[in-house]
Amino acid sequence: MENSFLLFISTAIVALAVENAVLARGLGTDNRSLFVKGPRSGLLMGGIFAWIIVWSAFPVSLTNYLLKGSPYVTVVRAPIYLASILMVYTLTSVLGTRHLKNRQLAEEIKQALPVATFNSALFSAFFLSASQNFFFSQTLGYALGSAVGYTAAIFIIYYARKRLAISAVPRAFRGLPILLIYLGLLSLALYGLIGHNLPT
Amino acid sequence: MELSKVRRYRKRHKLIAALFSQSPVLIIGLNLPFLIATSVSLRSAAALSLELLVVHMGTMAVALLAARYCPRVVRPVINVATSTLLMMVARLWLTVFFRGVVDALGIYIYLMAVNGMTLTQTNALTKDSHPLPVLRGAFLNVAGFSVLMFVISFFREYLGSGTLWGNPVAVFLRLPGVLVPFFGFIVVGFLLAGAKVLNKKLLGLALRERALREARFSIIENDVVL
Amino acid sequence: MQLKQYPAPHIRMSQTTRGVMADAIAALSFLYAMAFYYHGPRSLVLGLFSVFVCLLCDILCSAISKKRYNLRDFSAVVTGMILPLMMPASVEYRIVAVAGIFAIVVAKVPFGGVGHNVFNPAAAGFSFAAICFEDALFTYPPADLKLPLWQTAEFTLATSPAFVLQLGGTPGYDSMSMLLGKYPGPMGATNILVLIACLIYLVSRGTVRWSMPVSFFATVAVLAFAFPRSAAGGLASVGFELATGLLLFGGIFLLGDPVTTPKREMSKVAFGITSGVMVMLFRHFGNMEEGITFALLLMNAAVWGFDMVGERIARWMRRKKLGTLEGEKIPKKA
Amino acid sequence: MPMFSKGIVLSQHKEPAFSKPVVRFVHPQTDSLKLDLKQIAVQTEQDAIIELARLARIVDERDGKLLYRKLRRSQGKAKIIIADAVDDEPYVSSRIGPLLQMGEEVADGLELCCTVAGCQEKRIMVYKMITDLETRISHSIQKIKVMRVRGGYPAYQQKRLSHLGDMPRLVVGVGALIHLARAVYQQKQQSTVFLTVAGNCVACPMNLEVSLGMTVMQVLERCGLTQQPTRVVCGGSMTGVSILDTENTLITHTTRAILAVRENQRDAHYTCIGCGRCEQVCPSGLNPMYIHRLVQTNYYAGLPLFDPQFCIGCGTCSYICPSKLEVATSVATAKAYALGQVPGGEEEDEAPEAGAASPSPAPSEPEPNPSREQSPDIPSLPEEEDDAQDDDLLKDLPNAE
Repeated sequence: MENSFLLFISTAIVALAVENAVLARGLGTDNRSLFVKGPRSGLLMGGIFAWIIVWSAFPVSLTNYLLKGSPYVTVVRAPIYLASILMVYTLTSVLGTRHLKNRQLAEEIKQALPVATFNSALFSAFFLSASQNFFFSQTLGYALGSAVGYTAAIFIIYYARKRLAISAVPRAFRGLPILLIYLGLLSLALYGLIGHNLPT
Repeated sequence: MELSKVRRYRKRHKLIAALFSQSPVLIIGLNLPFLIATSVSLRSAAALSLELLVVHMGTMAVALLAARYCPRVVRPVINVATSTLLMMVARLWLTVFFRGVVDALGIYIYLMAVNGMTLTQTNALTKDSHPLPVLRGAFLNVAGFSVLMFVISFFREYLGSGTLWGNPVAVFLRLPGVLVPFFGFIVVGFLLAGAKVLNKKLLGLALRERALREARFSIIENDVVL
Repeated sequence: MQLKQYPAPHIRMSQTTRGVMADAIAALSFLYAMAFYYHGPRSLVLGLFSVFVCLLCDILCSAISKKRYNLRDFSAVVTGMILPLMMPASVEYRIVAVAGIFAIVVAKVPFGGVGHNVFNPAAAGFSFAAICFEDALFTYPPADLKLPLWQTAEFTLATSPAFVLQLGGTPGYDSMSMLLGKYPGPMGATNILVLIACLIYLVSRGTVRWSMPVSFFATVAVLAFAFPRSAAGGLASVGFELATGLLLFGGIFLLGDPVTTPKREMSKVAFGITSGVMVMLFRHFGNMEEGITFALLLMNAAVWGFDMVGERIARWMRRKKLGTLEGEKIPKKA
Repeated sequence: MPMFSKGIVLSQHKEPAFSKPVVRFVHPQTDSLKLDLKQIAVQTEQDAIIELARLARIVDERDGKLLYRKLRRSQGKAKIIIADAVDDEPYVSSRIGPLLQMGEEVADGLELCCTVAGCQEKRIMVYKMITDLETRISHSIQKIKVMRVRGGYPAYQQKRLSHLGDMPRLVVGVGALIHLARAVYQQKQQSTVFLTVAGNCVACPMNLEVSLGMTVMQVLERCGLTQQPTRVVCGGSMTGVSILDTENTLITHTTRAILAVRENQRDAHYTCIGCGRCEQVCPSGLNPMYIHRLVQTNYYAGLPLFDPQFCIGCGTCSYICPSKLEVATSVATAKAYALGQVPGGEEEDEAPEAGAASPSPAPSEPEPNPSREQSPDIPSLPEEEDDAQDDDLLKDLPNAE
């Protein structure tokens, strides 16, 4: 039991810091998630991401368990993952937008839901956990860690924009280009910690 | 902003604008993950471009029908399901030609099912959007994406691994660090800056804003509050 | 008489930015003198070449962006002088050129040039070079070995004590040779006494505030005593961690860079402590032999946060002391 | 780590103007203006003194307020009278000079103020950190104890009078005290003001007693110019306003010095390297570097965090800046914006190097009025204000607790 818990924690930390989807792989670098309005919408985005990824981690790990050793795994894996994520997405959109008291929050969720769901960072978490033959606890930990890492990346970008707003960035580099260079230097610094071995 | 200049520009540089300086990949940064992480060899660039061609065109075709006949809630589901199926088909097809590349790309082949370009532009479709211009624009976007992929991949493969399309060539100094994703960030950042400079030089902001209107997006610049 | 309108004050301090940079250049030239004493003229040629590359890149970039380049600010010179000192004396010239180009073109100019760069250019350039040429940058010529100007292939290159520490061993050098820099290591980072003299000089000149290096080195020492990497035990581990690698050099010249460090005193102290922890984390878990530049790059991204937290604390203290003024309004977004 | 700095110790170039005698350079008509005592119909001696101060139009030069208002406010309230001779700005000795040479009149003025306030305690407050004086200041002038304000510039931020506690006190400038004594004992209207003329263009720097309403050019010609100055400063060297039209700028009550300086071209434009010196020397504990950045990048939304409204306009940040940037100007713009005086985002330049694009900081003295046709014998009084506002005595203190 505690063994699986330790696995959960270690995988979560790995997915959060070392293999951060945004910083180490450049996944999820979509301008919609790069430019959040403020801390609140950033938290909302990360929360929706975590909600979707954690709930869809259950059927995904079940699929991994059932498909172990099957020859068609590479063929049927992706559709099943996407189907499970789509299921969670539909349920969430129905629940979140219909049965929520706070209408403003519901509207915001309705806006941010597709952005946070159809996101390469979210999909890559499951493919990576499958390619590394994770167990259930590891898959869950990896999913949760990716969610926290994604939120952390969103906030890093938000504060980087604040910092760059008052420095004399040349006109050509304003906005997205300087942010990408900023992220590039950050992931260069992170690369010094993790080294060459990134699972694909 | 002299309109004559704009017109002359449109006559001459339409292709450049569509493929490089105005392609939404550079203007609003769609499909950045592929440009950043996977643009390390020309073969993978070719593979991903072909896959995006299949996925994007097919999904746009289906999304046009969906936008016409389906309620708004179920459209993302239909689009993503379509793109997934097309991605699987494209993957099976690519494994014939680019076997080693498909293995090397790993998850990115799957991730093409949720690439930002397809999601954004299928969301942007409405009930009364005409099929032909939409499909032409989609094809131009895919072409622009593949052009960028090839440019960056040429640069990185030549500098990083000293090969071109797998064949070793003489290079003055090999920089293995170029193959790491962080350099993809930096190269794409400089390319975006180059595209902005080109637009500014050629005719200022007019075409850029037009492209933004087409992509139904607005670049946010320095609008945060401390 | 023709008069011009000047804003107050009408008297200025005599020290200029050029003086601040010249202090750093003077301190670095001490290290070049030591490198010349140990490794011969090649070290000086490396330094000159790197300075030339950095200056050229800076001037070209400012020419491209149509800005008048101010030859008076020596920041590119300082960057160019720092870069080879972090590398072995046997490093190839083109590696130095790659590091310098990356430092200026990627880490400095896009962010707005001197004074606006978020990341330390020298740290970024060295990190890129370390990723590209790991084996070339972390194998060092034996100490007091005069190197020829051009090819250095036929010399047997040794590993540095930092590598031994990373493997968990104990470096076999006595303390005197460690102090005098008689062991294979980076060109400018081995002779500890000269580095300490440089730190004292810079602090006395006011170019570097004492608070950040002191807190940084203290944190590193405490962590090295608590979690020794070598079997030699706590105190020896403290000595080894402080003396080996780029730690002392980076703590003085990379952490002393005023642009990429916090401004307020308390923020400086907090920044020094945090970067000490980060450096030791990189040394324990990183896969590179020397992780201080990577740790410093990560910390540079956090400087803004440190400054803002310091500002909030300062505002709280100020409000508590002075109260709020009447007629004060919350400004709207401009 | 002290948040509020003790200021910076400037090298005070008070010699040779300080040790020379104070020269009278007065307008013959205005000098002979007498008060007619027939208007005065008061009972007590205190009201007589206040009435004389009102008739003589005496203005306190340290804050530009009418002296009789301060006397009326402090009537029977103040427990101690302080003669303010703190000249902490370099080149300026227009208070300490007259104090040493007209000590009797200063003592008489202090005595009169004590009579009004009904207290016995008297002090004279001078600046300690003046190192280059040839004549040293004794510990008691006319048997009045002299207090030294230590610490660097700006001296009014130092907390050196804490042994007085929050005893209600009246602080009057030396010039106002001298004029009060003259008004009471010689029935003379205030028609002159003490000021220092210095600078590397002035032939013989000295302290002058100049008639109000004279032009700056007259005063400069009185002292003689050795070369053509490039800037003429009306006021102190740290907070003064550099004027353009010396012919039409008149001497006002609060003009403390006139500096004529010639300097070679300003140093090349560096960019801010974020050394943080300005933050270390700011007496209000502000962070001028970030305020400068925000103003230069037109980013006024970030200002509330940095509290620019606490700026006292001392100019130490610009003085210390190694990049020679106009930091104080930016901070003054930010202060004016934070206090809602100017709409933000006036200047549109985005280059942080482009300095001095914003209005000059709020000067310590009122702007010199270029009205030539004003007859020279009527000194221009500060605008009328009602007694209700800022009538607590602790307001005009060196150390406002």
